[in-house]
Amino acid sequence: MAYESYVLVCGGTACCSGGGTTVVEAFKKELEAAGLKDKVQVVVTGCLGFCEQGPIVKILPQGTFYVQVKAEDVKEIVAEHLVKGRVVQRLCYDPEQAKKLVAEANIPFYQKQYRIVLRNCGIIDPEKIEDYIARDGYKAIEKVLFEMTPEQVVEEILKSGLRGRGGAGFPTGMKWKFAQQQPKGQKYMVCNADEGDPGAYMDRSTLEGDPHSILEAMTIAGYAIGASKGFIYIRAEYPLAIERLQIAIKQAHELGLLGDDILGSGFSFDIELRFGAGAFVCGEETALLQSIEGNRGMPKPRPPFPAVKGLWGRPTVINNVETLANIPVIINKGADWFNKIGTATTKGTKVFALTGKVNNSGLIEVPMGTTLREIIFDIGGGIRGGHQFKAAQTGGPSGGIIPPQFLDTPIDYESLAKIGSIMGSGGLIVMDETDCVVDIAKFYLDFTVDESCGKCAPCRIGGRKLLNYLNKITDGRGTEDDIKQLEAISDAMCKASLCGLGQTASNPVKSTLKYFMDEYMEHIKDKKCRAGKCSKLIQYKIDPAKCKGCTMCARKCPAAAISGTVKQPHAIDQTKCIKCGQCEQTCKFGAISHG
Amino acid sequence: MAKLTLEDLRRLRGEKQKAMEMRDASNKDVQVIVGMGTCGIAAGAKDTFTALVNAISDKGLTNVLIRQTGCMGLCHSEPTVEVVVPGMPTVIYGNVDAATAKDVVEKHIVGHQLIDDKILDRPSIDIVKEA
Amino acid sequence: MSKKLETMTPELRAFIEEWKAKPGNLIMVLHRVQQTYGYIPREIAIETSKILDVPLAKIYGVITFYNFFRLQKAGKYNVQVCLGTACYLRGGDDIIKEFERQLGVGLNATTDDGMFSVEAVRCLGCCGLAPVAVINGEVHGKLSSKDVTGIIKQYRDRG
Amino acid sequence: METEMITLEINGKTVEVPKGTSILNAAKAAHIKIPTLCYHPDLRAGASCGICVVRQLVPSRNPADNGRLVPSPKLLRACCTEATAGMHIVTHDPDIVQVRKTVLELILANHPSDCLQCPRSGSCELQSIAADFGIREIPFPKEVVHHEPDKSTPSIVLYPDKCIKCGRCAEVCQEMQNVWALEFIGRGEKTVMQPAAGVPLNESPCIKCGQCSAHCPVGAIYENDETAKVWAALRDPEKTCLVQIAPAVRVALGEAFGLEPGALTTGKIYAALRMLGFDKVFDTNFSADVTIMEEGTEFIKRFTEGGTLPLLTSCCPAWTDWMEKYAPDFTENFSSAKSPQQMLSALAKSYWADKNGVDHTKIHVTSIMPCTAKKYEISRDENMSATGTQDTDVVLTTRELARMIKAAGIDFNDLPEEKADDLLGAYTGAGTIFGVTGGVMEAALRTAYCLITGEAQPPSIDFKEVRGMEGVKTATIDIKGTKVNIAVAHQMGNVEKIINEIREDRKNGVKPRYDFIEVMACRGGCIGGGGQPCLATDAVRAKRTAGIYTDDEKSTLRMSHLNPQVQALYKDYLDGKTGAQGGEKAHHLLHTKYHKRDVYQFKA
Repeated sequence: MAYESYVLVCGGTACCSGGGTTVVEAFKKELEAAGLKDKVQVVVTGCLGFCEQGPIVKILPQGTFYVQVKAEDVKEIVAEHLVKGRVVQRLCYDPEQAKKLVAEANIPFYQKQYRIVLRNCGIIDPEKIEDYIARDGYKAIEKVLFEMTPEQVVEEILKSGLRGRGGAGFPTGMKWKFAQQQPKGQKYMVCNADEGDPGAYMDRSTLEGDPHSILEAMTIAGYAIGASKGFIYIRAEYPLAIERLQIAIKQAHELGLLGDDILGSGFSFDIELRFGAGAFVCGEETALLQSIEGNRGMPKPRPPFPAVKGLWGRPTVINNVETLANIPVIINKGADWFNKIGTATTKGTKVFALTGKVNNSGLIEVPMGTTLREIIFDIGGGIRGGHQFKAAQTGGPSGGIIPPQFLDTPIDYESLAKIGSIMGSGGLIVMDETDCVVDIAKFYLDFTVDESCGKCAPCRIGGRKLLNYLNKITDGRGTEDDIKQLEAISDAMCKASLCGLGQTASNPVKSTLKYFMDEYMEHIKDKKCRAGKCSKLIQYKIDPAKCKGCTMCARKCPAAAISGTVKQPHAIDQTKCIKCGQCEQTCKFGAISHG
Repeated sequence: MAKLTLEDLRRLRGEKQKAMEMRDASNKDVQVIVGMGTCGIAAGAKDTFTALVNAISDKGLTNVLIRQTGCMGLCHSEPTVEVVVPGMPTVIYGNVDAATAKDVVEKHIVGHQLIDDKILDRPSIDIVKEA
Repeated sequence: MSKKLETMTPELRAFIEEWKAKPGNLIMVLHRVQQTYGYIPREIAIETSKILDVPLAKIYGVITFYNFFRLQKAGKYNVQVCLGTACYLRGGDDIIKEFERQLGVGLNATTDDGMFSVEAVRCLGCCGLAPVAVINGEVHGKLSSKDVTGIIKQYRDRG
Repeated sequence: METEMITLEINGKTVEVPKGTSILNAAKAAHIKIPTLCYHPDLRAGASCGICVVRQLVPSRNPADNGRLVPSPKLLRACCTEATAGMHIVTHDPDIVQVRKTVLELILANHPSDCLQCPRSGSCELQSIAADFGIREIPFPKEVVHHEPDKSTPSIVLYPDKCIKCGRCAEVCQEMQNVWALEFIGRGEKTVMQPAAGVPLNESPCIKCGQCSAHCPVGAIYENDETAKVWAALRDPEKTCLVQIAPAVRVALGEAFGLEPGALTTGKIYAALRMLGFDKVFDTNFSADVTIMEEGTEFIKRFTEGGTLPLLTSCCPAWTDWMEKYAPDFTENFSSAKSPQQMLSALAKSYWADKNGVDHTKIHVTSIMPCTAKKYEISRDENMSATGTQDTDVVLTTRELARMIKAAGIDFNDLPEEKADDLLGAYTGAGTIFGVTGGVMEAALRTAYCLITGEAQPPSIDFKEVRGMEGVKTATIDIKGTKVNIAVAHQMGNVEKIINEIREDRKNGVKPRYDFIEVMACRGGCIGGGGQPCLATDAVRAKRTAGIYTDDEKSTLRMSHLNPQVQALYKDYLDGKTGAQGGEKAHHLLHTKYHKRDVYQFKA
């Protein structure tokens, strides 16, 4: 026995609170009444990722998508759709907007995501080259090798408007062009897979899910710039990605898609893996090259740029995984196709690792120009546990913290820069009101201090000083003068550091100072952390009106900081309190709170 | 395998495409696809995989193909399993632990019923298939 | 306590010989050394320096630059606690502190019985499971400080 | 080939410089001084301190600006950025000055700032730049990480607390000297400059050349100060205190007293040493002449009778140490003649002691050297105690002597010129040129020519082919039809090339392409020694070199074998024979042996 249709009702937190449960009940009742109980199965699903429009109902196998469904709409859906097979237009997501979106970027109206980079992830078996080939894999290589000159390839990438996804967004085609214009001879193509941002794993997933796309892209790049050798510099912490890349390289070799005389075209290209060894700074181009050469990953001054003088002094193009994953698609579908996706200045899509205090953490890919609100609330399903959105952080340790007033900023390189953050590699961390911005700035500084190569004084010493000031502030010893010093050091680090890591290390401090100065001042003046995160600033207080004088808290307190007589309101001696929170947990009357 | 010429590659692609479409359209085979990226494995995808294999052999099913794939991005609900059964909509289940894996075989593949609370949506359309 | 000196395994020697001619081989070779011994013993570093004709100072400069390489043997069970942003936000540093407290060792140190070592690592990429700890490749996700006792016991029992 | 010139604008002024010039040097050409801290002209620009940042003006990207020049948001490091044609650079504006000042304050906040006790006080580059910027207080809390100083070698001290991580020492040690004793160990703020594997310096490949200490901008690496030992000896009424000064000291010591580099102060130094309380003042140049007698006859013997060739000079203890560690296959090639320092000390405690009836155990010999490795040499093996006790008691570097003279209140610049004492004090021009690269070779050639041909003097006493700053100089010298192939190398990093050439000849079973090789470990020879006044550059080295050649030219005798005191020594004491000629006494006092040493000498 099989059902003819299935009604999927979103069971995500947002949808449930919006009445999802009553909708389910209503369906069951109406289907019973219509005699369809055995023909239609009603299923509650996990979040379908469009919580703004919840409760959401999806009818399979047609895939019809109804939004903002209320219990009273159910009767109509059953009668019209399930009995007569007619779509209930008024419950479909805004048809006008849907049409527009479809026309612009071919996005099915109910889905915010659009997957170019991740096109094969979760679809093909990454260990089977045939799966990749079946999905237009190595088709771009065919086209490039047999129908295009290297100049035409570079031209196509330039025309597509693709920009480097690793950080600053330098046009990929320009990079290729510089390297192409260098005199002939040994050149190198390097894939930067040393994804090191804490909280970012886009590249790892891409390599694990679709390794051949990177091999194909590197070969195309090699052809375009005149390189016969490629290196993938990958984090040693990514064993699965390494394994799958090794399999992929072997398979491509066996089929002659890598190596000498690829497909009989006369073009030869080979790829070797080189492992990182746990140094974030090696994400910086010049440091990465040092590391491939077997040295300490200390950045070098630029110019000369790697495209002119890179690996072993030869012209070298370095692109990151996400950038490269776009290449075969651009070649197959054309620059014009790609160019239509995204914003005026930033084309294509962006993959984000959406994490933090969001319901649906995960890997997402959206067209450039999507707003933070859409990402966090529609795709991410909103904030966990009914908390309030406080800020989002992009760009990892080099990025900034974005306050709620910029939720509707469309994401592209320029607009993020304008609000004091950067696109970065794609970590997108969501914070709620229980997160303290000073603490977050501290977290990132701690990271950069640990990861600074130590070569250059502004970064090595400046970072440590920033961190110390932040520690001082979160410990309740901060002064207003500290803010001045934070600003002075940030400015000097940004201007006098040699590499990107040092130049951007102060961004988390700068952006939090800019948007959350009031919280800094609270820490400094009122010795208060509103998020309750900075443990040294927490004050436990007993509300005398609620305290029954049961003495439980006083007995539990390990520091003997609570005193009071039986049946009389107790009090906490703040000088003795060690902020362990035992009293608050113990109190049965809710008389103890912290802030 | 021998090295391919351009013609070989095109032929191979054609054959494989057909094979893949057959799997999708003609509904001859049941397919179970397990997300085996790092996050999936970290969340227990290997146990899920084993449980699926066991349940399928327990039921004596011979028409089921189990294969792996990479991360589809639904990290909050790993491990994820996609199930393709003829005559039923293709769905993705999330949070598929060993017990759910058994359900997938017994209820979905054998019983042709979707499993409550576990269904997720593929996050976007497929640009490769799109014209 | 006198330390047992390691000798270079034939496999490792073959690997180094194979990589000898490739430019930029040092880091790949050190990875293999660490894979073989669990750390980079001094005597092996010296031997490597001779085979590759690379100054020992350069080898140590590289080893001490990269977090991944260790100069001391890790515990039988190496507890790696993720301190990526997602894990941090969800209490990763509390997990580290709890491991340190219960095992009585600091970061990057090994317990006296050689059973455990604790390490803070950068994002492991399982942010959906935050906070996460990995012990000899086994992932423990969605941890809270309360889980630590049980986890330690689980490995202690394995011996 | 003509160098291509480019023009650019610095602070609005047009400057024309050769292509490839850094912004820093282009600014210098325009009489603008961009402050630097980590930069040293000897070395590849390290770009580590961030003080030399400058701003580039670039055409605005905003169409409304109509291509107007606007400041680029990122600053460039002037030390390592090549000036390019049409560039517009601003080297100083209030913002740049503030950034530099903040960076400097950050560096100072991690520095002990104990200038009063610092060996580099007065020659410290950090001190001087802090003064230039008028830093009166440091706004940031002071945090100095303490490390135990490494005093394991007799030559130099590593004191990481003061290190600013400019990396000059490692660059010198690795690139200039090819020694690889020092490296950046650790990462980030935990970085320290030290040897590998946690060993102290004396177990590392360190050859004690001291170039790290001469290049360190601060007091993080300095000579092991042994002036206290000398003061103690001078205070001891039982001791007869003898002193010798090396050739290169006389052209550099004056720098510590405000004189130009190269100023020849031999007579003043003799006077100062007597004022300090030394009983007799000798000159290492004397024993340099002896060295030529010993090494020269050794060479002639090997060359004419078929001994191991090439002969390698052995005057430089850093080179000796390097050879024993990195090229032990050359121990047989080494001249067994001791260095001039060791010859003089051995002769002082034997020859001079005998002639003056002084008990040699009551003699204290101090030698004043441009070199830190000399401090190591005096106890490097038992041959350094040929007289039964250690022949040289203490070695002071030029820098230490300067401090003693200052401490003694001696008005150095006003001193009258005095003469050295008898028996071990006279020298020829050939002895003095031991202080520069090529000098030992030239001195040897002058004497060898005469000894081989029996003529009074070579056609030209100046062998210009061995002079100059080229890293390796080679020549074929025609001694009346006999062709001698020679090579001269200075700065350790240049030596391996010659060594490998000889190894290749050996492998091919052919006659080695050189017969005689001179090596000095430091750039320019001893005048650029690791114990000389700090902050030497090629410009300073050139002046010191000129000073040495002046000393040679104004000498009446310019060939070692003509030195009357040398002749007296052989006649009266050494039975008229050099070591090579079978003189037993000469062999015992003036020769030594070499051994293979491990590159790392792990104790554990």
